[in-house]
Amino acid sequence: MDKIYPGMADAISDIEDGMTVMIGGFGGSGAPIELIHALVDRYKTTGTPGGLTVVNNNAGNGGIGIAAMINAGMVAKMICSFPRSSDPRAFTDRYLAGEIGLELVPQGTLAERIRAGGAGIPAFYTPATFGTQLAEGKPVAEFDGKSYVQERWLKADVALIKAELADRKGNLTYRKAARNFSPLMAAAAKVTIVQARQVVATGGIDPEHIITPGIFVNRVVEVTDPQQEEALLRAEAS
Amino acid sequence: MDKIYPGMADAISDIEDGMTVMIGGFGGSGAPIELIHALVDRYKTTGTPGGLTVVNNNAGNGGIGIAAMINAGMVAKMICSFPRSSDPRAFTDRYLAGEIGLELVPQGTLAERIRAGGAGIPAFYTPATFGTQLAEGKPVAEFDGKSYVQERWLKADVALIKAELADRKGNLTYRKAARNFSPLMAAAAKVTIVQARQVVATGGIDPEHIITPGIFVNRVVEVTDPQQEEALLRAEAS
Amino acid sequence: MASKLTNAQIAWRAAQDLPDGSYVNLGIGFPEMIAKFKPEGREVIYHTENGVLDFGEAPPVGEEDWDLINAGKKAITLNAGAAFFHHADSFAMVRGGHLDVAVLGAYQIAETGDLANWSTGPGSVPAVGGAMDLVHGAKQIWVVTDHVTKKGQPKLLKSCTLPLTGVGCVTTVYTSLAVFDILDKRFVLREKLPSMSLDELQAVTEAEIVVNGKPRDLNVPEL
Amino acid sequence: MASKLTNAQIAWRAAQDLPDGSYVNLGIGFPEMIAKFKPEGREVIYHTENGVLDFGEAPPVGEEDWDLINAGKKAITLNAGAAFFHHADSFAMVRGGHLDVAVLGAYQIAETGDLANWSTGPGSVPAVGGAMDLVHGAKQIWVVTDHVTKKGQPKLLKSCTLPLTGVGCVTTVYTSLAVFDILDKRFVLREKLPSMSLDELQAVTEAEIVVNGKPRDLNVPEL
Repeated sequence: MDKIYPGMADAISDIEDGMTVMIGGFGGSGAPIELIHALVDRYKTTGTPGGLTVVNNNAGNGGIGIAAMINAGMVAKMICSFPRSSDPRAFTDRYLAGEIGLELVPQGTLAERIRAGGAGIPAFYTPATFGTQLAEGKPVAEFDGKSYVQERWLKADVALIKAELADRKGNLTYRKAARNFSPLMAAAAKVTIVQARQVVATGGIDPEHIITPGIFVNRVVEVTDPQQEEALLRAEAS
Repeated sequence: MDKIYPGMADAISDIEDGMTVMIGGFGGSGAPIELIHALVDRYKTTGTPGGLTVVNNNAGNGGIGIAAMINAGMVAKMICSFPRSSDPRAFTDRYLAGEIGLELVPQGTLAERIRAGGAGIPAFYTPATFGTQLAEGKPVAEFDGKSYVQERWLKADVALIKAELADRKGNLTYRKAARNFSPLMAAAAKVTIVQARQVVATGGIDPEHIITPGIFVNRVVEVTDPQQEEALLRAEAS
Repeated sequence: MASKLTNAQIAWRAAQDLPDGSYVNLGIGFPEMIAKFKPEGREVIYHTENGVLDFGEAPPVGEEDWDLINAGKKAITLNAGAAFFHHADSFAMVRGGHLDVAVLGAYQIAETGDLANWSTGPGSVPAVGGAMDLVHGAKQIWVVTDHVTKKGQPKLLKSCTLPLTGVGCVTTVYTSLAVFDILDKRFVLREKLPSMSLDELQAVTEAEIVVNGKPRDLNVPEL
Repeated sequence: MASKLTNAQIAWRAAQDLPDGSYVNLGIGFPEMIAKFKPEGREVIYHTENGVLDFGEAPPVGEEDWDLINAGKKAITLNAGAAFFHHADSFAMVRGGHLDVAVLGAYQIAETGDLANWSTGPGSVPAVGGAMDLVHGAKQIWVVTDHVTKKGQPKLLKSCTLPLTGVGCVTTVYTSLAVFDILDKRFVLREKLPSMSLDELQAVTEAEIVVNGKPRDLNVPEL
């Protein structure tokens, strides 16, 4: 068992048109920029993969990362909680022109739906959205005198994840708040592809400190000096 | 904010008759023996707290820990997945005599119900138990052509937890497989009481390595050389 | 004292009510300002939806670590005892009722406790973030807001006209003119600016103001 | 070769089918024996419900750490690359379909794939453990079992008479006489002891045995 891939292009070569792709990160924190840009490069060269449904908390900022995917025209729909950013033009322009779809999901419900996807829980109830527009069409039930909305699991064909440390069995740690959605997405996707800042020897991560056990990970590419979306945007702006 | 309690007796002094008490551990691994025995001592001295509902994977072994609670007569009902052990007499005798109640819950459903209790999810669907006796009386629903059983959250008045490290804000780590149900129970109880092998300075646990953040913990007692249920049983037997 | 409080003064007033030892989520933007005015000697642990508990002040400019941010994507620092966790655990803290207070901004608040703070209706890009979870997530839900809209329209209403964030969730409202607790689906006045009469306050408040005994003066420092 | 396989031989046979690089949960008791017979050169990562992935053999007697146990409460050791996690994450691995194979024991198996392995009916203390989760948790659910009960009654039935553990879940059955895949709700014979005729096998099997082409010989070493 060796999940380490030597190259970025190999690791993402079988992502197909129309797939659902979960992308880790919250804003720039945890965004796997190199994996995303490799996918954009592939699309620009080959026309594939297009028509993607992308799951992320946000919907891109500036022209980097998910915004680059949207600008390239490879995203058919975003599933996110907050499609705003300091520079949301990539998404906003296409959304207002009716060229990209949006499923707006409250952030906690988005996290829990992804977690449910990975945990084999097809549906659950949450108080969030009860009595609001975002609950329209969803089953409602009362438990112990309080009303809740039924939500379905969310799964993906592929997850793209940024990690700090990884080993050949796919065990992962994250860096600070860059953890956010990534452990959930790793479990909810059929194929989880990771860029890790450092690949360590097997056993090089204390078993008590592993955040994502390797069972949830399929491929790991080492990216020793990863770009940080927020830093790139600030450099671009200045 | 200082969640450190100087003494065991103080930490458990307000547990009342009829409460639901979650107790961490899987067999002897993670069983908070000192907290349990302090509660047994209190019951033997004062007659309180009795009539407890105890949530644990098992139902006691030998005459130690939960078995000591059962032998003392303070447990009205067990909620567990596996009320067997190498020496299950304490529970078995009372169960067959109709003196103690049992709610049998599959282990994964037990874990998920406790997790749901802590996470504010009042109900969820699981494939486990569909078509079996244990699903009788529970709502069933079909999702994507497969049948699932609805399960409710499980909460408690008190959780008794064994941790490895703790700080005054209640942040916790666990030792090896002793982690098991404890992080879930810490979140699902109104009052979470912890015995920790070592209380460290605030900030003494790396923020990346904390398993239970202090928000889920109310009281911490340092027990520097904790007893291990399995070791006690083996010592008793030999 | 001025005829209405500044945002900083509203934040200051709300901050005086932060309980010692409490776990608090401050919404993006205006509510974040409350942290600045926490009374000396009280320990408050701040939660941010993106997976950090017990964060501190912003780092100096140029020393930001952009993997260490809050829900508003602003750089933060950590206090001793901080913890990281993933998004599902973060919202378990919220939805599970583990927070003592969550503070949000508002477009409209109804006397029933309904809150509208995420959408001004069709025509723009909708964005909800964590607001719909947070309104169900804390023992107390506070709103900090100007008492009226920029156009002078009341924000404290009999019922909201904008899309709701949550139903019956708000417990306390700190405005530029007064402090209200929502009790039994009524705005119960706790404090008002001493310079303002009750009639004047009612005139800019669509919902009926309930007074139980003499309201206290809303006194805040110059900031 | 003897007239039926020992438990060790059944375990050996099942072990030969463990895929390289697979994630496997071995049930308490008899199924645990499979780990001993894993073919050389194949890497298999074992999961135990109580929160450990990638554990190794039992430690020497006297060197046990009783905080480091498997679901059967036996002491284990760790392989390099092992990980700890809590029970909800552990069953997320199970229920979420992340395991390749789960192996269980059985009282009865029906041709529909129904399994009964947790209760022999009223009169004793019921205990289910993780079995009802595991039967829905892996891509393949294997059963290892004697072909008949101690009293000589068939265990491979048209339908189970004992309380079910799961409906339509079993994919492969390794018995003391044969190996069956359950396909389209039928026991399809893959291998049988060469010393035994098909009629002899059918005589101790309540459900109808389906044969697609000539079944292979079930050959195992002396153990």
